[in-house]
Amino acid sequence: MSSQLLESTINILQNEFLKSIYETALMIGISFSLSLIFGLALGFVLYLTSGKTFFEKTISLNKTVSAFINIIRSIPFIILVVFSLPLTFILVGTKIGPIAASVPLSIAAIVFFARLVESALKEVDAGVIEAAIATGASHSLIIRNVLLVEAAPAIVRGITITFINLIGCSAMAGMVGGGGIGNLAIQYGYYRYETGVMIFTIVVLVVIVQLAQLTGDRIAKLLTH
Amino acid sequence: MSSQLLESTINILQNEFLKSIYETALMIGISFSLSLIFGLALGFVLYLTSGKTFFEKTISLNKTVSAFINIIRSIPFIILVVFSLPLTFILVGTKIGPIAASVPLSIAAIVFFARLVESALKEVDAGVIEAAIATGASHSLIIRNVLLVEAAPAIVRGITITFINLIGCSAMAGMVGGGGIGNLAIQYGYYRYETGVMIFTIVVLVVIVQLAQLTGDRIAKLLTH
Amino acid sequence: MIRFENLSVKFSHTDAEYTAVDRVNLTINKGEFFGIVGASGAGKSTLVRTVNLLQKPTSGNVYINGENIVNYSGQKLRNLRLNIGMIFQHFNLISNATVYDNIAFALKASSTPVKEIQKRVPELLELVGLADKAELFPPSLSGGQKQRVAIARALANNPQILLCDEATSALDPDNTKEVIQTLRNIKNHYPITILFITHQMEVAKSLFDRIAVMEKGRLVEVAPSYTLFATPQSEAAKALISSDYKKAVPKKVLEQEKDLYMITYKEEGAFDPVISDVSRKFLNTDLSIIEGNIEYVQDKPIGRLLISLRTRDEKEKESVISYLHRKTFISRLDAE
Amino acid sequence: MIRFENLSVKFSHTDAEYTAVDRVNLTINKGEFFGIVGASGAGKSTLVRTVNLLQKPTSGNVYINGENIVNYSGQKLRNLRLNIGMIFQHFNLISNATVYDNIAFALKASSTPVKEIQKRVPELLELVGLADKAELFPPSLSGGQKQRVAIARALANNPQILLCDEATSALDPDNTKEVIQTLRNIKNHYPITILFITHQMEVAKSLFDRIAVMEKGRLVEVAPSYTLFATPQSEAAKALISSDYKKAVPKKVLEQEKDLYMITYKEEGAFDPVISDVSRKFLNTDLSIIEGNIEYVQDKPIGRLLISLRTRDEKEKESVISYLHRKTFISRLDAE
Amino acid sequence: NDEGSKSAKADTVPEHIKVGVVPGPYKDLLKNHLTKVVESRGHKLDFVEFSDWVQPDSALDAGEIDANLFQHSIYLKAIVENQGLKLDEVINVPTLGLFAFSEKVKSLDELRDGALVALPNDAVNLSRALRFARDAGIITLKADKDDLKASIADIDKNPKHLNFVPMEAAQLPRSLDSTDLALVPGNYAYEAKLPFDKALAKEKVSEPIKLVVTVQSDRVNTVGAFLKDAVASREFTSSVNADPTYRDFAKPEWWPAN
Ligand SMILES: Nc1ncnc2c1ncn2[C@@H]1O[C@H](COP(=O)(O)OP(=O)(O)OP(=O)(O)O)[C@@H](O)[C@H]1O
Ligand SMILES: Nc1ncnc2c1ncn2[C@@H]1O[C@H](COP(=O)(O)OP(=O)(O)OP(=O)(O)O)[C@@H](O)[C@H]1O
Ligand SMILES: [Mg+2]
Ligand SMILES: [Mg+2]
Repeated sequence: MSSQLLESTINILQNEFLKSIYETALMIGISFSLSLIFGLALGFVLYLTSGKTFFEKTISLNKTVSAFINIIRSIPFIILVVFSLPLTFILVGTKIGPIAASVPLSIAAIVFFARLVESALKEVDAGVIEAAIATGASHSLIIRNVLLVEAAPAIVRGITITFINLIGCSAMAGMVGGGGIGNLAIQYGYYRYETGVMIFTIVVLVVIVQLAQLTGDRIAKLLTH
Repeated sequence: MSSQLLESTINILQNEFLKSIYETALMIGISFSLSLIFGLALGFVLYLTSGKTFFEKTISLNKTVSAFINIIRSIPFIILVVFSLPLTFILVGTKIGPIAASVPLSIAAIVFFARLVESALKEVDAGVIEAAIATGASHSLIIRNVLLVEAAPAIVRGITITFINLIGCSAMAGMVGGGGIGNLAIQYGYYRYETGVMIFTIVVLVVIVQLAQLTGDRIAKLLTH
Repeated sequence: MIRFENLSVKFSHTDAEYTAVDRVNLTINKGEFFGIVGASGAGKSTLVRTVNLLQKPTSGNVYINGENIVNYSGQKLRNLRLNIGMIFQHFNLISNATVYDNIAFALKASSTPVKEIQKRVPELLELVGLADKAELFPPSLSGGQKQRVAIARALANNPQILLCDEATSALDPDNTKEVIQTLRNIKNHYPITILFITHQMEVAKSLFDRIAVMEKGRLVEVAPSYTLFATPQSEAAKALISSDYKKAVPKKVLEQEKDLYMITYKEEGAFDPVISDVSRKFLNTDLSIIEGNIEYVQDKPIGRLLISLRTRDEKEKESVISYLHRKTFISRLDAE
Repeated sequence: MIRFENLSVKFSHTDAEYTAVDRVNLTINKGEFFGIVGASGAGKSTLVRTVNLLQKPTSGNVYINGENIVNYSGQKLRNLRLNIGMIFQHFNLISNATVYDNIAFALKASSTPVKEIQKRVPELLELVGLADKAELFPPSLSGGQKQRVAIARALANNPQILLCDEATSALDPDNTKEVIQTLRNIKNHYPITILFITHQMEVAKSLFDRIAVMEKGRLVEVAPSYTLFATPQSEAAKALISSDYKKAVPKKVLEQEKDLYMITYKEEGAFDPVISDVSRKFLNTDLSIIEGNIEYVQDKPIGRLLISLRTRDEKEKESVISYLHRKTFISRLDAE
Repeated sequence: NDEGSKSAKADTVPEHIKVGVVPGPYKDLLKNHLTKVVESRGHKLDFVEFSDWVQPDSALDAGEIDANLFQHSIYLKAIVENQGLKLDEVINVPTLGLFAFSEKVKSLDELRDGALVALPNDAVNLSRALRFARDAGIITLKADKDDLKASIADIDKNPKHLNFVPMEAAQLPRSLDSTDLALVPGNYAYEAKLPFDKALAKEKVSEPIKLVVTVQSDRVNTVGAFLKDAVASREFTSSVNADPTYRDFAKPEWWPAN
């Protein structure tokens, strides 16, 4: 890279990088936390209502929730952004900026993670659940002390996958002025041929993703016995 | 919807819809098949090289593959499209159109599915694997007759998730002139306020996704005993 | 206390239907130690699982304390289950929770205060001899240790009913005895009702008040343990109970001894010195015990001896046999 | 054939280290039926798992046919394992494969031609009495049925060595006998070496040539079965073998009878009509058998009787006892 | 092989002319008004749609399409320079400028201190929007280094401390309730049916920022000449003039008055 290009790269990064990091942190922070909470909850709803083990006569609820999730997952993210604008406005009072971008990101991440949670729960040994049910434990206790515990490693792997997916999706937050590192890479790297900026931001993304993966793997391993 | 709008919708759909369906089928067909084959293979590589159960001294291979996957997953899809252009040209002789779009789609889907496969394999009961190893079976037999069989329901759920993700990603194929239904929704629905077209295409997407989900769920259930 | 009324459980496969439990009628009394035995696949586990409705019956009813429970659900079912401990054939421990937490789980299920859980879990661990394994996870436990955790979990809430599905199959005789002793002690404290499936006849003998024998889903015999072991009626019971002496006694011995008789003591005569008496009364006939077993079931002796009559006077033999007839059940063993 | 040399296996937890197998030295001969018994958690499973290297030893060596296998890997290890069948304590069946496929798997492992697999699997199913369950999946099987599938799988390749970890724990006595008979038949056909962990002393008696007793990771006793059952040396062996007569015989009886003696027949005198003889020689003393067991281990009788000496002449008693001393091992039972 | 096919094509005007477009008014312009002209001359227009601003040029350079219409002169020059592509414009067409819309204020003077101003985030429109803002007198830019590359960082004076938020251009009309002012590229305003007469300011569309029909440099005389001729034809211009859709489009200098 010539020294002029290098200078331009450094210049852009000085102006934009910290802000981008902050924006990404904000967007991911919000949507990741929300997806953990609601995705987990929705995943449990899908699982608990799917058979006769926990609730009877909830197949229709299950089908409704599942269809709802599928509808959201069917919508291309860019259109999801538009569809969620009214909701975004109601929730955060604005349709632009990283916080506004967090709304569609959260929605997409929630339904995505919900499916991974559902899948993880379905892998829990039926005998163990049966034994828990036989103690007369309440559903909530079984959820907390059996399902969550047994599915924990798979759920953690799902969290890692969701996080990494979110990092990818958040690159599209630029649409609504959300900014962020992914957007930096696209705007400067892709549209403006600032290869230096692009490489730098991608390296940053790779580091973040790699760290997330390592942390996720380690936690999953710790939780497996 | 006024009759004029309806007419415009019908008009656009008549011109574009079949072509879009064909493009989507082409893109998804290619990238979905490739992701199944290579994602499965890569997922197995990740799993088999991760511990001491199958291969010893492969931790470094594991780390390399894992890092490679993470790098790809770190790159925003839009940039991945650009990065993969040279490869696309080598592979399919063109940088535009649905077949060209299939290259980055395949890459993204392969690494995504690989992680889901890895996660599914990690849930297989250690005792069952041990029993298979104790018979002196070759790795390939254990892979085909034990790991694949035991992880099958989780892998099928992963396939469903990958397919649905691909449908979502394929909406971005418009970037390289790939077209497709998702792009139709974006171009007409998003950029051109053709609400009728948007709703119609989204309904089509929802139907496809819902069918995929139902099929996936049914197969997963059939494979679970 | 527990009453099965015309209970059937059927499983359907593709098109075929399999009847695992077939019109069972049975009443188990409060405070009874009730055993269920039967060949592998006879339907024992399936029957027992209907008591806490882990298995919904296809038809028939299950009454507990007079109430038909087959349609219980929700909180009502949970309350029922809180009073029923169950030890599973496959342990079914939470593999990602410690031994401690596995046991604590049952206590949490019954909303036991935390303080009390902290007191009770160590007690239970002590009871099953796993005090030093509290912090281990199930995959690091040996088979028997897992089973003992399952036992501790089932006992945690002082259940009124305890369902044991081969609860001691993975335990060595010493540990088995301890568990049985523990169950006996519990029974002495309060009238727990125990339904116990086992293949270990030792366990059956020393534990049960009554025993049901199952075969192909049917209840073929129900009797007090003593009666069952002393005089099994059904083929299934005989197959389970009589250790097959013809196989146990070496061929050589069987061929060598010409006059082999199987004698079974009658309850009243069990303590009489039968062999001493015979030996003195009939001086030309020696009685040698070839094989046998005398033990106590429900505090009453059951004896079964294979004896060889070595006589130097064929006529006397008749008298010996008729003498023995008065004191015992006796039958000639065909050398075959 | 199989030789453990100073073999230790340690597990580490957080910071603590647990020695599951502690410097074991043991040689098992070709064609031997070798039993391993011991309390729950003694290290039996861990020891046996080193034979096919499912468990890598921490130190020490395992020789099979003279070759140290602890560093085997790759194809060499796989070839070794093809010749070793193993029945797991927890069955470990492929839950999403049919019974048929579970067994076929082992045959595929040894590259058996498809035609032969199609012939052999039904044979094996027949052998374990599951011909009608071929198309079922393991979760639909009863406990004992699962175990029988595991047995069939382990036998599929006619292994030279068979490792059985409580291979009959889930089986009823009848089925257990059949399995044992099957193993015996196999042994008659070719010199299979069997390492068998069990808690069922019945099984131990009828199956093993020699038995090793483990306690806390150590090998505390190794002896031919007969010797071990007749004269157990270690505390661990005694605890496992002697059924606890003090508990088995009701208190009432123990209190009633003043002079209780335990006699154990010596092998040589086993077929003598001891009780007949005594009764005739000493007319003032009646011998009544209170409890006991006479059975055959390795085709040799082992007898243990608890007798009550009811004497009308205190002096004669001395003589009776000394007479019995010559014919048997005798010891007075303290009423305590 | 690549070279070969190029030169083969260079000689003739293909029967099917593949034109790269981005869906919107300019595609419609060609489709609704040029198609007839081209067909009357024995050829056909095939549209290849792109959804971004980079691929159409690289596809054209690679000879995968025969022409494109989506960019203005300045952008094309920059691309040619940056990427070393061999492309040339042949003629420009009626083009929409940027418009300043607001739901909060009636004129630019009313903008409060620190007001939120949304701009398109793609490089082309962003720099244009900044120049538009400069020309409207709400900011000044640093000594113009590169017209196409002006970015937020190049703002020199910003007396009202306006807070500039770049975002997806299509999103601008949809987010008017969240901004004080939006500088909306005309085609997006057009699609959103924003009333042009309510705009607070209107970009003066100078000649270099009118969209140009672009072809490969070595085909300027074949395909290029053919398309230039078709666009410049009376049939085309009068057909466009008759369509009210194009009333608010800035016509090129060569455009006939009626
Ligand atoms: N992976 C492990 N980590 C830690 N401790 C272990 C592990 N595996 C086994 N142990 C411990 O080693 C000891 C021996 O276990 P092992 O399974 O060999 O016992 P066993 O003799 O087979 O007992 P059982 O008859 O109950 O099956 C046990 O105390 C067990 O807790
Ligand atoms: N879910 C099921 N689907 C089909 N058949 C089943 C199912 N569960 C049990 N069975 C069949 O029902 C029969 C009885 O099973 P059950 O588990 O009650 O036997 P069991 O008496 O407990 O045997 P064991 O002593 O071997 O555990 C078996 O033949 C089994 O194959
Ligand atoms: Mg059972
Ligand atoms: Mg064990």
